[in-house]
Amino acid sequence: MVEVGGVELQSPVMAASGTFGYGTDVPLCDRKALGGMVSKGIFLNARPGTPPPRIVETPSGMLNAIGLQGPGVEAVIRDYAPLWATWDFPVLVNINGESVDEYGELAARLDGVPGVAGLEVNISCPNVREGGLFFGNNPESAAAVTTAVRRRTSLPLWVKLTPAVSDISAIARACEEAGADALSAVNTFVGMSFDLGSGQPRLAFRTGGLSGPAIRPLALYLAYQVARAVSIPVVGIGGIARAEDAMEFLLAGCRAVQVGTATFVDPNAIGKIAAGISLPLVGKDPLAQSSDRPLASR
Amino acid sequence: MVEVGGVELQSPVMAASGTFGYGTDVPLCDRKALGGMVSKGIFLNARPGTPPPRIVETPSGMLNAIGLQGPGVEAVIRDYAPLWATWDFPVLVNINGESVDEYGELAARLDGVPGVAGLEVNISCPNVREGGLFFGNNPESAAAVTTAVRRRTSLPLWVKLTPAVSDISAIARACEEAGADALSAVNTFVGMSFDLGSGQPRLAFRTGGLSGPAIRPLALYLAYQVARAVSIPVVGIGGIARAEDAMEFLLAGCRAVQVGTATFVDPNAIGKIAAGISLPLVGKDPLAQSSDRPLASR
Amino acid sequence: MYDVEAPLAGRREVARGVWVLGFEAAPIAHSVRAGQFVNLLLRPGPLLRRPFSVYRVDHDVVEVVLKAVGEGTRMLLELRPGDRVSMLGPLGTGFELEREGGPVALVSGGLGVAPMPLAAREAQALGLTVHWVHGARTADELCREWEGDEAWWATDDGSLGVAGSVLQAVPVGVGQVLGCGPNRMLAALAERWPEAQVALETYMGCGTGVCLGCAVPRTSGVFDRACQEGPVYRSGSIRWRDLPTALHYAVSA
Amino acid sequence: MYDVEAPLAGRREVARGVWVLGFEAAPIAHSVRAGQFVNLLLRPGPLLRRPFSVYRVDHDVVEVVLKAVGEGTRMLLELRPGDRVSMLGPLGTGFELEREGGPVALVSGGLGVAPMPLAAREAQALGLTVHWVHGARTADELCREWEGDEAWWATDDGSLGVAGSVLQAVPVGVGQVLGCGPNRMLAALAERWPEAQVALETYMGCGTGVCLGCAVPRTSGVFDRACQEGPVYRSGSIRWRDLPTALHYAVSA
Ligand SMILES: Cc1cc2nc3c(=O)[nH]c(=O)nc-3n(C[C@H](O)[C@H](O)[C@H](O)COP(=O)(O)OP(=O)(O)OC[C@H]3O[C@@H](n4cnc5c(N)ncnc54)[C@H](O)[C@@H]3O)c2cc1C
Ligand SMILES: Cc1cc2nc3c(=O)[nH]c(=O)nc-3n(C[C@H](O)[C@H](O)[C@H](O)COP(=O)(O)OP(=O)(O)OC[C@H]3O[C@@H](n4cnc5c(N)ncnc54)[C@H](O)[C@@H]3O)c2cc1C
Ligand SMILES: Cc1cc2nc3c(=O)[nH]c(=O)nc-3n(C[C@H](O)[C@H](O)[C@H](O)COP(=O)(O)O)c2cc1C
Ligand SMILES: Cc1cc2nc3c(=O)[nH]c(=O)nc-3n(C[C@H](O)[C@H](O)[C@H](O)COP(=O)(O)O)c2cc1C
Ligand code: FES
Ligand code: FES
Repeated sequence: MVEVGGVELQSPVMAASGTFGYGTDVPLCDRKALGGMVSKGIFLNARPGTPPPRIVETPSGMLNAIGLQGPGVEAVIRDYAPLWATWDFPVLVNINGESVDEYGELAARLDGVPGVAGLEVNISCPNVREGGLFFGNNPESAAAVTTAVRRRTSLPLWVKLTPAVSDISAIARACEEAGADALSAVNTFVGMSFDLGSGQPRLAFRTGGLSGPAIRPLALYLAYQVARAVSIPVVGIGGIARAEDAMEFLLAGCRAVQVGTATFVDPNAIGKIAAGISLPLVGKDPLAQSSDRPLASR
Repeated sequence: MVEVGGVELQSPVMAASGTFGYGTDVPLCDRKALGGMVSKGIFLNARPGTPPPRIVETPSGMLNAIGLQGPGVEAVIRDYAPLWATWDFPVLVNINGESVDEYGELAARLDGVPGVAGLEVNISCPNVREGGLFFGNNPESAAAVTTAVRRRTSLPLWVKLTPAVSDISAIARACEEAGADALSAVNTFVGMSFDLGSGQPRLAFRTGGLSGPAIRPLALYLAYQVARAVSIPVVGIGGIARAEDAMEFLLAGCRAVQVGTATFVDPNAIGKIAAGISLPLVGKDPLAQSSDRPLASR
Repeated sequence: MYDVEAPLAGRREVARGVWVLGFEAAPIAHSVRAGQFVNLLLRPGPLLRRPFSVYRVDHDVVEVVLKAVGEGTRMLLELRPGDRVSMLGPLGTGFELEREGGPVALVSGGLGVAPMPLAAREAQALGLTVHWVHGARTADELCREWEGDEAWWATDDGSLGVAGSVLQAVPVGVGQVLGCGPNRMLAALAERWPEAQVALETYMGCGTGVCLGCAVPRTSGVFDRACQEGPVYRSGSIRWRDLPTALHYAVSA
Repeated sequence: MYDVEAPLAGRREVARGVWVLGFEAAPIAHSVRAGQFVNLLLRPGPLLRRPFSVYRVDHDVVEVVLKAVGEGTRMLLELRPGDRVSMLGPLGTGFELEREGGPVALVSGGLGVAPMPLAAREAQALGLTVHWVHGARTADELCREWEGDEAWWATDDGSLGVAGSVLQAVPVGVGQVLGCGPNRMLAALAERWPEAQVALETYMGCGTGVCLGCAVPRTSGVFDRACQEGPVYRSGSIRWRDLPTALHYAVSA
């Protein structure tokens, strides 16, 4: 058992949002090894999602632009939460808003719902009022969302950070101060790809989020920075496909990890990763040993 | 011939800084196809570089932490520039500083040196005065460096942008306003990797820059944003390994491209890429056709 | 759903450049239905799995039919007997045939032939008459193998059978139409037979229903999952205009 | 420097799990010198090339010796005759033997045996006496092939030859020492023979001198390129403390 920001996980390896549906469609995954799961991201209301193509494969990665397709919070409370309440592993709901108020409203609706073990606040959503930049792109809007959610719920509150920012530590600290119980690091990196035949972007939505092993070294560095910046637990995410990869995130200071794209490749990736983690390693603290040199130079 | 910010290239495919040395060590590269090259990054003074290990392979990519090893500007002027003056393709010098003044000083020394076709200003250098964040991380310091260089040279001035920032368009515009003739987009993304045996980072420097096909979709999106934000030419960089990849950057609005890591894999990668680009494509403007939807959603 | 380490058992060419590969995968062979697919993983190879309809089943062997269009298919065609792939399946929802539905036309264009042999057997098992209707650009691109009671052919250049669209080759008097092929062909089929069942192709992330990458736009306004509710749909229930007409791209190293 | 599409010509096992692979690559075979290396690219395979010392040359065939330690070496050992790799070479600066330098000791530990057969032949071509000194953990990990005038063996467990370090097996009276093996062994060798020539391993990005990834710390204070000025150095000119003692990691898909 691993405790992360008020949630008791069965193992340190969880299923990442958007890669495990609502937990009902992954028959081959060893559910005993599953630390817990985060639901597909939901909004207040149902959303149809973006038109196809939604997926582009890239070297050791994939771009996706799903558009947060989903049934809306009431349907989730009605159709899935009762199931979750009967499962052994905890389910967090990944919440998304177009405004700060919408995040707060979602938190209020989910508060106290049996089966909902916690909230993971996805701040990689375009802030419609601020010209479409993500809420997670600066400390102020990240903190505003966190505060709005914190005010309306007593559920464990995790904030999932946006990767492509100039200084993730500042954003992490802002979320911690605004009341987050844990931080998930990180979401997908925005990327794109052009079709040479049409001269147009391959994704109907033009851009998409890059996930998979390609981003692992980048996600690891971000998770490492976040773990150094805050004292709440950090959940590492990005390109984890093997136990060794998960252990790198634990060495970087993470308390647990989430696995996304690897589940598409191997429906029992999480089971294998959880089984392969050798626990003695988890205790090591590399940060204590290494000196504080400046962090980049090429 | 392709003109980019005052530099006449032999083809739209150049060699990227740090991946072609000073142009003297790449016997198998077809130099007729080479649009031009950018030298390894130099500082005012000689630098020994970082200790090994300096390289870590990652899925479809590699991390490097070379530490800008090099002989310093005077040795470059003495030992390489006279050679460059005899070559058919233009050579830009990649300049780096620990302070704004150092950038300016380097520009002054290289101004008017025969064989130096232009400067590429690398702003992915830690700004020692501002706590080690890159100069390229915010519009103000990026503009300050560009201005300092512009004041001290009449050479073509390209600025090479840092990728991991919240809003690359703002930084690109700041460099354009400060007098850049072209923008190179982008440099490597900072990443890291842990060795499970020792529990320590694999690179002696702890972090390194991620390059190679893994970053292509991310670099392409950044180059695309930059091309939309400015009216000076943009040179696309990041994970280009085949002619098709280069064409994606041209479709994204770039005037030319640079090839880095692919040269490590195939010393004549640039020759093959330049030969494979089919020019009719270059004219297409995808931006003119596509509507302006918000740029990300997952 | 099974995940089987499946060795290549054999292969044969059935049209120019088009090969049938047979993999030993008993649990899948014994449970797959016509129109369902398997998702193949190559190591070393590209990151994601590659989906293929099940073509035929022979005892413990699952057959798929393909030609080289990119990295993954090229690597599959380079496998040697005994080489293993990871085969996940059976996936998706297949065709539904009605005993009382009348004679069946299996209408396929090019590689759209893939789900048809299994469909022919299921139809015949129900006692239905099966018209095999298959088209391609030229005679040598037609799949040489067919099943059912009667075969009808079409080629773009008229080198065999009807000259023109495969739709023109469909005989009169059929009660149930099953289609598979390029989206453009299926859209045309939908105009004529809105009740036809068609097997679609979309880009897929997982093939198991969790990524929502395989969105199929339905006339009801929703996006369905081709890998779960599909890949077989009533042709009239699809918003054809919102489906990409050509699926193609390639990943480099 | 040549870039050759080199087909696998043959292979043999020379110690437990250690294989010699021969690739046809005439221009490299005819120009390589002892201590130089080739850089191999697999497609499909990991992004970067993999460096290997040239073990022997047989007419047009270039031989390398290796065991599986990660993805790249595993894939190399799975190649079948006729399969091609891209071989770039010869690379780096090899050993320099002096006609007047006296008898030669070729001192190798484990896979450090790699550059020694070529070195033995070059030494013998100069008329020099060659002592082959080779050590490994156990007898079955010793490379069974050797060249030169006399062979000396060492094993950690004493199962063959001297029990202990290979350095203890070096006979007296040698004039020139060439070494290759783990960095720890080479550092010890440097203490005893600062004039010895040693072939180093470092992680490499390009193998051709342009990336500066293969830094070797010299006592002069600079970092040299193992792929250009090296991989062979005078042992006394290396700052051994600044070299990583163990090189190992693995890339996943
Ligand atoms: C349900 C289903 C059944 C299929 N059945 C067959 C079949 O029986 N025979 C057959 O030859 N092909 C079939 N396809 C298409 C087949 O999956 C693609 O041709 C194959 O994935 C191409 O892989 P590649 O690596 O060679 O091409 P690449 O172009 O290198 O692939 C790059 C990416 O695009 C995807 N992709 C490329 N083309 C297609 C396509 N047409 N449809 C879906 N994804 C694509 C790949 O899966 C991969 O993610 C089917 C697809 C689906 C969804
Ligand atoms: C000049 C030179 C000559 C060499 N000669 C031989 C030889 O003759 N026989 C032999 O078996 N090995 C030799 N090596 C080591 C060999 O290159 C590595 O064992 C091999 O690259 C490992 O690849 P992998 O994919 O199996 O391992 P992985 O661990 O998966 O490789 C990951 C990365 O680490 C690098 N790497 C891993 N181990 C080493 C290592 N020990 N040295 C350098 N890079 C490493 C790889 O090149 C790759 O970039 C030599 C290395 C150098 C630099
Ligand atoms: C298809 C897909 C859908 C996703 N949907 C969501 C989502 O709804 N909310 C969210 O916070 N993250 C979402 N993510 C991001 C993942 O949870 C995870 O952060 C990311 O994929 C990186 O991990 P990976 O490399 O292991 O996949 C999605 C990722 C993918 C690939
Ligand atoms: C080993 C190495 C050294 C580099 N050195 C420099 C440098 O000195 N200055 C610079 O601006 N960029 C440097 N770069 C970045 C490249 O010029 C390029 O921006 C980056 O590698 C992305 O392109 P690629 O994916 O084609 O390699 C270096 C990259 C590598 C791999
Ligand atoms: S392919 Fe992932 S849901 Fe259908
Ligand atoms: S490996 Fe690139 S310089 Fe030596």
